[in-house]
Amino acid sequence: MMLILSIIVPILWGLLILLIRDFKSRNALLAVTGAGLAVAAVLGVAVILSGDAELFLFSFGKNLSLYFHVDNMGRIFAAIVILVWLIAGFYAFEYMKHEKEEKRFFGFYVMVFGILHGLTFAGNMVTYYLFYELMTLLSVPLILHNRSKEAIMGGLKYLFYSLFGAYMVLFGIFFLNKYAVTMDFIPGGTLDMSAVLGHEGLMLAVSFAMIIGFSVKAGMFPLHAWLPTAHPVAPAPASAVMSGIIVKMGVLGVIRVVYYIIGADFLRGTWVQTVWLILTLVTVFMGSMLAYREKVFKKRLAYSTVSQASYILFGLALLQPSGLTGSLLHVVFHAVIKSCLFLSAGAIIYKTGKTNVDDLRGIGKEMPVTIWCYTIAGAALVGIPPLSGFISKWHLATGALESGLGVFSWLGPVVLLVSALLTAGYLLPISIKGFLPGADYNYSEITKKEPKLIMVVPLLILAVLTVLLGIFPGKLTEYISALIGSVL
Amino acid sequence: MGVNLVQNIGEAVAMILFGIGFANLFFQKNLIKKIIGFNIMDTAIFLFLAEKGYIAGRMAPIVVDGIQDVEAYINPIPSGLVLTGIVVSVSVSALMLSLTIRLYHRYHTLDLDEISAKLRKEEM
Amino acid sequence: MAFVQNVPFFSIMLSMFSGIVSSILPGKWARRLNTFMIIVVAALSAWLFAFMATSDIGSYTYAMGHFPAPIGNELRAGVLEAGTALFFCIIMLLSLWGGREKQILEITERQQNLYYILCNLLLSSLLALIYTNDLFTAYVFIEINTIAAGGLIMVRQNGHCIEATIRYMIMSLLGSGLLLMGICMLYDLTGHLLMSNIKEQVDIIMAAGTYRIPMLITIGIMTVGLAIKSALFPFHSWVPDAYGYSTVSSGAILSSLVSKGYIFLLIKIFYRVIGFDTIAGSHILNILFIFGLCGMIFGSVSAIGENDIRRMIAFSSVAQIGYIYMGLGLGTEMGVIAAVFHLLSHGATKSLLFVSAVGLTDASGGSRHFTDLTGAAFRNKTAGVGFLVGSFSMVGIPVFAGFVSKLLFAEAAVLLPNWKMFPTLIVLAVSTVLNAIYFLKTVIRIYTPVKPEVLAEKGFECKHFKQQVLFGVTIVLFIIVNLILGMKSQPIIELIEQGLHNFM
Amino acid sequence: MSHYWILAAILLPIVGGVLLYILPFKNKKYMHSYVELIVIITSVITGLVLFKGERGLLEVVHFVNNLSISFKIDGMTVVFAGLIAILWPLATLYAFEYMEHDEREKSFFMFYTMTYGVTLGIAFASDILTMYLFYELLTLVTVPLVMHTLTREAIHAVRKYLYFSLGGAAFALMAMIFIIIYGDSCEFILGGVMHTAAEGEHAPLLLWIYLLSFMGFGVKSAVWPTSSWLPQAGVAPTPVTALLHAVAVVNAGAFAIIRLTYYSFGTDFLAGTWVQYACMAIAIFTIVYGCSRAVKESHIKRRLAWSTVGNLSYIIFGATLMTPLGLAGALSHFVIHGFMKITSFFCAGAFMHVTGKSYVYEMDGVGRKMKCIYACFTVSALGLMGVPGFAGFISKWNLTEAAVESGNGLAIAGIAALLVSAILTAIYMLGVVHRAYFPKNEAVTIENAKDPGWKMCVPIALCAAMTVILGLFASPMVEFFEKIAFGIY
Repeated sequence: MMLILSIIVPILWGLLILLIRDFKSRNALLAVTGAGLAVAAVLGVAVILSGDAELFLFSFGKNLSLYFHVDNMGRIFAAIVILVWLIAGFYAFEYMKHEKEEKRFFGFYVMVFGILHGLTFAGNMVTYYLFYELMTLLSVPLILHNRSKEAIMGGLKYLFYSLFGAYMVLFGIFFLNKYAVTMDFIPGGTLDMSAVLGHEGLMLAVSFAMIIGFSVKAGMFPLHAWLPTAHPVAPAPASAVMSGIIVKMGVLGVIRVVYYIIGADFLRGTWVQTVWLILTLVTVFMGSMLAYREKVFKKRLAYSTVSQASYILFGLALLQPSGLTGSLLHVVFHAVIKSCLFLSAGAIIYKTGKTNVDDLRGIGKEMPVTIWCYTIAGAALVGIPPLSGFISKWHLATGALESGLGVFSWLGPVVLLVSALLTAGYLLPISIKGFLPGADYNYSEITKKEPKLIMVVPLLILAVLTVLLGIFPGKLTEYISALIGSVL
Repeated sequence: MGVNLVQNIGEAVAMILFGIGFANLFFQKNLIKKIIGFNIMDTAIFLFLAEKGYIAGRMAPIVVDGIQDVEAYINPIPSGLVLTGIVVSVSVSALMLSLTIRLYHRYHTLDLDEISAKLRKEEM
Repeated sequence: MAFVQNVPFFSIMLSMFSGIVSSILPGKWARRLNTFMIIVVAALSAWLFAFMATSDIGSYTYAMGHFPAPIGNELRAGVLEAGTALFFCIIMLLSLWGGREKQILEITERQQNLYYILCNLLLSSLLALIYTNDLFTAYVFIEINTIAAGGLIMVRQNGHCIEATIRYMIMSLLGSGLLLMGICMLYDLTGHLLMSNIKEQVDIIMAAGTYRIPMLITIGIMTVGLAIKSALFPFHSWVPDAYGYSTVSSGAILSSLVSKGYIFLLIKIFYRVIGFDTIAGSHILNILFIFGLCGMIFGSVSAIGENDIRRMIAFSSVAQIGYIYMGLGLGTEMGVIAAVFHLLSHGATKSLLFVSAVGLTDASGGSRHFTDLTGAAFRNKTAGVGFLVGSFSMVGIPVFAGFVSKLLFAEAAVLLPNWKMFPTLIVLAVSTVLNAIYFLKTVIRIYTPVKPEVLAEKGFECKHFKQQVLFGVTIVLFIIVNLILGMKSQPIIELIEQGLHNFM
Repeated sequence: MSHYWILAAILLPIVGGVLLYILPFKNKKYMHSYVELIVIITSVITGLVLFKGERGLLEVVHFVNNLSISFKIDGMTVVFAGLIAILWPLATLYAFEYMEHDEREKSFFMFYTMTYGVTLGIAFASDILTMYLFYELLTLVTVPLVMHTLTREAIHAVRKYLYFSLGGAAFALMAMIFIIIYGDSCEFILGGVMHTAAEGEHAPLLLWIYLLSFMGFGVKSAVWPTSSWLPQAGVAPTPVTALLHAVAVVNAGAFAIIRLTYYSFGTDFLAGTWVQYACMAIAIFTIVYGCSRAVKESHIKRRLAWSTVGNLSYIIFGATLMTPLGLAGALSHFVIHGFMKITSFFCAGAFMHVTGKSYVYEMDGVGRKMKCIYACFTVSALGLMGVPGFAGFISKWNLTEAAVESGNGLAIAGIAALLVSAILTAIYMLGVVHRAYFPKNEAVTIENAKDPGWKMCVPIALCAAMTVILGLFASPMVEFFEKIAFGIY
């Protein structure tokens, strides 16, 4: 019951916001939105805490049913969804002030919250696919919010890339319908081996299609191009949740397909794994490289997301416990870190209107808190111990080394390392120049531009989380390891 | 071959004439020449028929001197056919000629293609 | 011998004598006599037809005068002959009725009776072609037919018509010359002129295996001669002018009856003189087949390019004649049945088209060009409906006659054991498309409404049913004939089959 | 109920249409109520006949040999007749408002009503000749509708439509002949009617003939390479495009192909032969081709028409799988596409009717003004894309399930094509939705845009509702289709 409410209530709430013709004042809108977000979050948390609930909602055709099942994997994702969504939401209260048509933004924002609940709690492939599509469709308005030409192009690009990915997935689902015993998510996979017998090649191709399909959302090469287009044009809170959450839903999709439907055993050692590994490593390197060369701040962060998301995928592709642990940790950490980064970028744009990296000299003097948060998050992403990013990368690297995949067991860590250096190279100079603009900087012009508390607090929360998770990763890691035990 | 040709010289000539007539009727542009061609063609057929009906050394099938023996006369049917044919041929020739005259009065030419061209011009 | 068996003789004589009598009557009375005569002949034929269809004698020969074969002249009648005679009478009557108004306008008072003389002669010669059992008689009546038909074209005395007549005459004479030559050679080979006797001799000759080449040449000459006369492609150059410019009744009669008479004779020659197996074994049929196919395509293509509705219909006739020859050329009985049925259905349809086309052109200020015909079907609704039905029949919409013949052709083709099947089917389909293109283009055109002010400017008038009762009735009757052929085809086909069997 | 009522259902609209032309009506209102009455009565009769009628053969006219005009009711009939019986009254209602300013409204409704009867004739036809007859009639009776506007463009379009359709039918006729000759009867019997002997001896020939007829009937359902008439015919008034060129006429083509494949030639005979692959390849190509052309097209109705081209080939693709499941999938798309596409066409028509504009790039921001219309349009767009929860997903699901199940190699390419087309559909449909709801800042929104009257909104809303309902509660329908396909019904 709680489960269905956690999905339906935000959707209806969002719809309500959209349908109400006029709010008396902006505060009324914010109040309604805030209440919606809060209710949704409470419901979500309640579901997370209330044990392994199952819910068969209804069937709209043979083998086509809406079925929800709360499991540990879903819980992790649900937790970060709730966290990031709330924080970014409250941040948006202030940020969206300078945008028009806020009502629409918040309406969709609340709706997508509900959809995300549905995604994380989905119990079978069809349900997952349904909510995945809805997420794509409903998140588009968030991106093209300001309706500039670029924004619309960015939104459409996002839409069509995502749909393309979704249809690749659908292609797979069509076949799973025949070759899987059930499409419910069961750790270890549900392939009907007797049916697959003789069709292994087909099944591998299908798996590959599904992996690629979901990876589109996670920005894996060669279908990563939507990220750098869509992110810069979207409002900052939207960029934050895109990178923090929506990209992760692609990852969740891959996890569900690989570990819960097809089964890691089926893929291990096949060409699918090889190609997948190659693609992820290429993406990791290429993403960082492009980020390094990018001058537009948010675009740089977007490329960074491309690269980091593929860290996660790389871990998944290893099909090996340590790698998977690393991936899941990185899911959490990256969600927090990247949201933090984007929100700080948003704060900068909000206050100064500067979008180019080169213009940000001395920004640290103007907005010290923001840039500190940025710096901490950045350092975490680079993987500087004891910040959180280090933990996940460590696991990933160990996973690669332990995997026994020949060339990948050493190439993987090397690429990760190089990419980490590049990450440092593209993230930290902003902090350095921001705080130490150099001798020729005109200090007299500095004005305090720190944004309002409602924007700064989310940044601070996220930054603190980054640190805390890095210092006390024990509980989380344990939780994840326990979960992985059942999957692999 | 040669013997056959000599024996059937009449038929051969008829065929050649038929060809000449046919070609004239078909290819000549001048209407009068066409009609002449037609007549040659028909005549050739009559020649052929007459040749077929003729039996050497016998008389035309007109009862003369009371001789009623079939052996005495040539085959009468082709002759009858020729007569009928001539009637038809004459009437058709007459019709054609009258048409030709009319056309000539109107267009002052006997060339059929020219007449067509003039007609087309009239229509414009 | 039952009295009814005299009908063939009576009907030929009746029409011939009424022609002669007409020469002394004024135009009006000649017309009445003509109508009366046709109705009587039709009634007689119907009587004979009913008799033949119900009795089991199949067919009989009728000796003219008292001379027995092989010297005497013979007629022969069976169910197919009687039926065809009846059909020809009906179509002729309807064509004359439908075109009467126009014909009165187009032909001078003085020549009115001439027109009906020619009509009567034409009918008598057609009947003779249908019934005769004697090849030379056939030739004579072919010539009469030619002259009468030429007269029908020429009677509207403008340049086009005279030119068309002379072209028609030239082609006809070429054809009849060849036919006569063929008859003579056949006589030379067999020594007979009566069909049944020739058949016996031909069988003997064929069995003996002698005179192969002369036989082939003879068959060839005769076939080509009749093909030329019935305007088979590529001998159709006279068709558009002759059908297109003569007065409408003439055009309708020429295209739906005269050419059909020759084809009927040709079928008779095939069956009764040479023997169908012999024919089917020679390559003559293949030639007919190929020219038939070419005609189907070429006629339609020319019709598409045509800008004059009458000439378009005329070109369509070329295509339809192609169908018939294609059917004959298939060389199977099914093919011939289809050809005979098409002979009927095309006869009924084409005359309807000619007649209603005139109604349309009259409602468009006499202009025959497509641009002026826009919306004509609203100005003369009866003619519009007539044209619509005719077009549908031509295109092959079920329920109408054309569909059945198309169906029969295709069935015949499918059952073929040889290479001809695919060309037939494909050309049939392609020609259907082409038919659809030019007929329905016209239908759309005539059913496209025009603004009243444009009409007023051009001075086109509307014609209501009341102003043209005879015309209207004719169109309705034509449509009924068409529907009967289309919907009650089963008995008709059975009768054709029976008739063809009697030929042997 | 006696099965003579079938005749009543077919003839009532035809006669009613003719009467409409003859009867003098005092004002438009009377005429409208008359038309709607006729259509509704016909629908009611049809419904009663379908579900209560006797399952006998009704022979009306007997032609040559075993050819006759006769009717019967079987599963396919129920699907087709049922579909149009639901849609026709709605479309007519819509047409009242759409055609309100038209001078020649009367002749429009005359033919519009007549078409109903003719389409029912196709649905009820029990043998190939009857179907062919009504098939031809359908072509002819819709001609005045397509050329209703009488513009040069319309006349050009109508000619093309005519020539294509009749030409196609001519080829299909050839196949008919073969069925007459090599079949035990001309009736439609699930599993085919071919002689076993004929199948053996003449198999190569019959396969060619099947291809010929497939292409022939395919013309109406706009199979490549004869698909270009459909977008051109979009010049017709929207009620025509919506009902006829998205549902009735084009579905008649698909219907004929299904009849031919499953009920005349028989799938046992065709399955696994080269001709199956050829036809399937054509269908697959058309799916992608139609959708790509739709993406390129900026005239809204033409865009939807190209989309129809693609979607119809979904049906054809299902049919060419030549398995019962394939047939069931084809039928579900047959029905579902009808509802979805009519909705989108109706919406496009409403936009054109209200604003007088017709290009996608003129739609900036109208979604905010014509709320009802564009909400429905969005629903249909999502349906066409195949978003789960909307009807389009169900049919896609069934089709692909059948394709996977068939184990046919080419069918996998078909699935891929389906998905490619889905993404293309997303591009051309969501492109419209986007523009309507999220115009670019600088774009100018048409001022006078507003929701049209109830006569338009109600049919649109109902059809859109059907899209959702069928998407959520499709199971009974799909089970029914499977029954039909397995010959149980």
